[in-house]
Amino acid sequence: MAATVSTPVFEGPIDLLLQLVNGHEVDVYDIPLASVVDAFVAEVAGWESVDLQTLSEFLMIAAVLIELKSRRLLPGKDDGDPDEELVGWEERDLLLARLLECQAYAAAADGFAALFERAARSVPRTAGLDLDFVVDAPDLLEGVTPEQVAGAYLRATAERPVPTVDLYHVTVDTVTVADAVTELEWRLEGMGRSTFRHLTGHLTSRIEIIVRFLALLELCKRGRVSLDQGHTFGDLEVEWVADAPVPVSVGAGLYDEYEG
Amino acid sequence: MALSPEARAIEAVLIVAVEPVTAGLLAELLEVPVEQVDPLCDELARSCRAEGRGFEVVRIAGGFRIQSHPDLAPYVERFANVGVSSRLSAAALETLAIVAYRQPVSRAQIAALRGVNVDGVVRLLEHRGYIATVGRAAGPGQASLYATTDAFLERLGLDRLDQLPPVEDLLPGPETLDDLEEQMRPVADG
Amino acid sequence: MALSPEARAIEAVLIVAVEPVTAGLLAELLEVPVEQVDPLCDELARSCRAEGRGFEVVRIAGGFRIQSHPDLAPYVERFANVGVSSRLSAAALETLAIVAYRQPVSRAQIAALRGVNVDGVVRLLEHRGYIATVGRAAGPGQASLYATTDAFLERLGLDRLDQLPPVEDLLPGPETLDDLEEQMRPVADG
Repeated sequence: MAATVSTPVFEGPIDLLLQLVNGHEVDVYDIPLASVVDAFVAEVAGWESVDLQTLSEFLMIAAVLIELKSRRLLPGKDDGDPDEELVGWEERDLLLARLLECQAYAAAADGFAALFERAARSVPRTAGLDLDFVVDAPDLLEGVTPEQVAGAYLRATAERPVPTVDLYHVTVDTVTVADAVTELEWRLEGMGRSTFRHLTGHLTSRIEIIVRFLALLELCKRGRVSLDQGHTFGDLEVEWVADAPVPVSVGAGLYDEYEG
Repeated sequence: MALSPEARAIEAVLIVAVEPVTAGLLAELLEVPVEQVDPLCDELARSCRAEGRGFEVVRIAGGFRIQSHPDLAPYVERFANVGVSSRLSAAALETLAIVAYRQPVSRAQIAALRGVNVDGVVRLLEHRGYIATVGRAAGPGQASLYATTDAFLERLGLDRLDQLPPVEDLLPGPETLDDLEEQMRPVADG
Repeated sequence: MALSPEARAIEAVLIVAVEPVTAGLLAELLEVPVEQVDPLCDELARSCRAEGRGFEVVRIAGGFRIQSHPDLAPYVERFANVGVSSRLSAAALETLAIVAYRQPVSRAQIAALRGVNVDGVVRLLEHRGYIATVGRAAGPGQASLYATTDAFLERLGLDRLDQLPPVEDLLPGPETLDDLEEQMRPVADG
């Protein structure tokens, strides 16, 4: 990323700053966020045109820095059961999770570049069969239709992708709280009581678990379930409230959506 | 030490092959049990190393092939068309990494991760033959799902996908992660 | 006895080359006087015989090349007949399609379109009788021009070339339609 910032303890590209913070080489405590933002704004002011990519990356990194800093400034808690940590997870934290994931893929991309580079040093033998050999192999065009030939031509000649106008902004692959509410209503009605751990035991992704948690809170708010936690970081006990009022219909738009 | 007749035969077949040849096919051609193919190819590869040949026998994309020795890249470069023009951008490489690790994956899922529209990049990768659609997602819209191809493995010089480092290893160092986790632990009692 | 560095380099070049390589070109690549190429190729050929490799280095019209050892012809033949593949690779089909729609066309033109070296694929298609040279391009080099054959039409069940689907009709390609579909999908399924 092109954007650079300057603070009393750091000067350079903003993503490097985040790496240094992550790697403990710079304490987030010592970074005045205001000066980071000021420096960035000053830089943006100098731009001839708006670079959306850089802007959004800056926002993401700034958000993560704020998050880290606010955590650091508050008195910490530790030795919790890993499962219970989820209880405090919120959307902001998902941002960091996603950033970490992106960092992993960026590292993988570097690895790919190195592999490409290395593999390119060796060239495969492709000379093929000496034409003296008598071949009565099955017809290689068996089953190939003229349409497939045309398709292959288009694939081969589609040199550059045609730019298209982006009409969608919301991904299809969302886990919605609404869906989770419906699912949990259905399951809890049959079970009567359960625990959060039990309800989410089959889930593998963090986001799915978080969405179930938000759905439970929603159900609690609506009086459909009662929640109880025996002790700090203990398993969350969930009880279905059988005589609760008839639920209002669950519709889209009432809940936040989370990208998986 | 002279090559065994079977290793010679494998070498002859690989010399005329235009893409990696599977162990199963080699076994069929040589009329030997498939378990014997791996040791024979090992023998072949070892003998190439021992004699300091100008080529090597490698296992790639689920098969065996002969390729020039990497040491000799400067000499073979002009015969190969793998130069700068085909180098992928950072964006394309990252998208490729996402497909490799999350396959099968839809364009929307990639876009959600990368935070930008990836249509052009996905099409470029598809056009290069590194990724291909392998099906459609359930649910409305039935988005195309993408996976990496054998050509991807070949170009990366890999035999199987699981030779890629696990994604966990690519996350920032363990200390960093532990520490991040600590910083992010909920402060409230939940 | 280990190969000399020059013989190794020649071996690597011959492994990668699709056509015979002239002594002049080898001399140029190795930066040695052309008189040294013959002895080096002799050294290489001798070492292949001594080690009982599955291939040989031969001098044929126009230069040197590596080919499978005649002893092993039965395996190579079986591979060619059973193995090679019972269908065209995607790369070969695309090359064939380019010849079909752009004929007459030179190898260099096809390579420019596909972005990769297509020598092996063109040879395969020519060898299988799906394409044939129909003349030479004007201008320096006078590259061979390729066109599809009657056998090609026959295999596709066509009488004439103009019965191939017009490619304009296929635009926008299926992928593009997918895109549109995907972009017009309802916003959320919640």
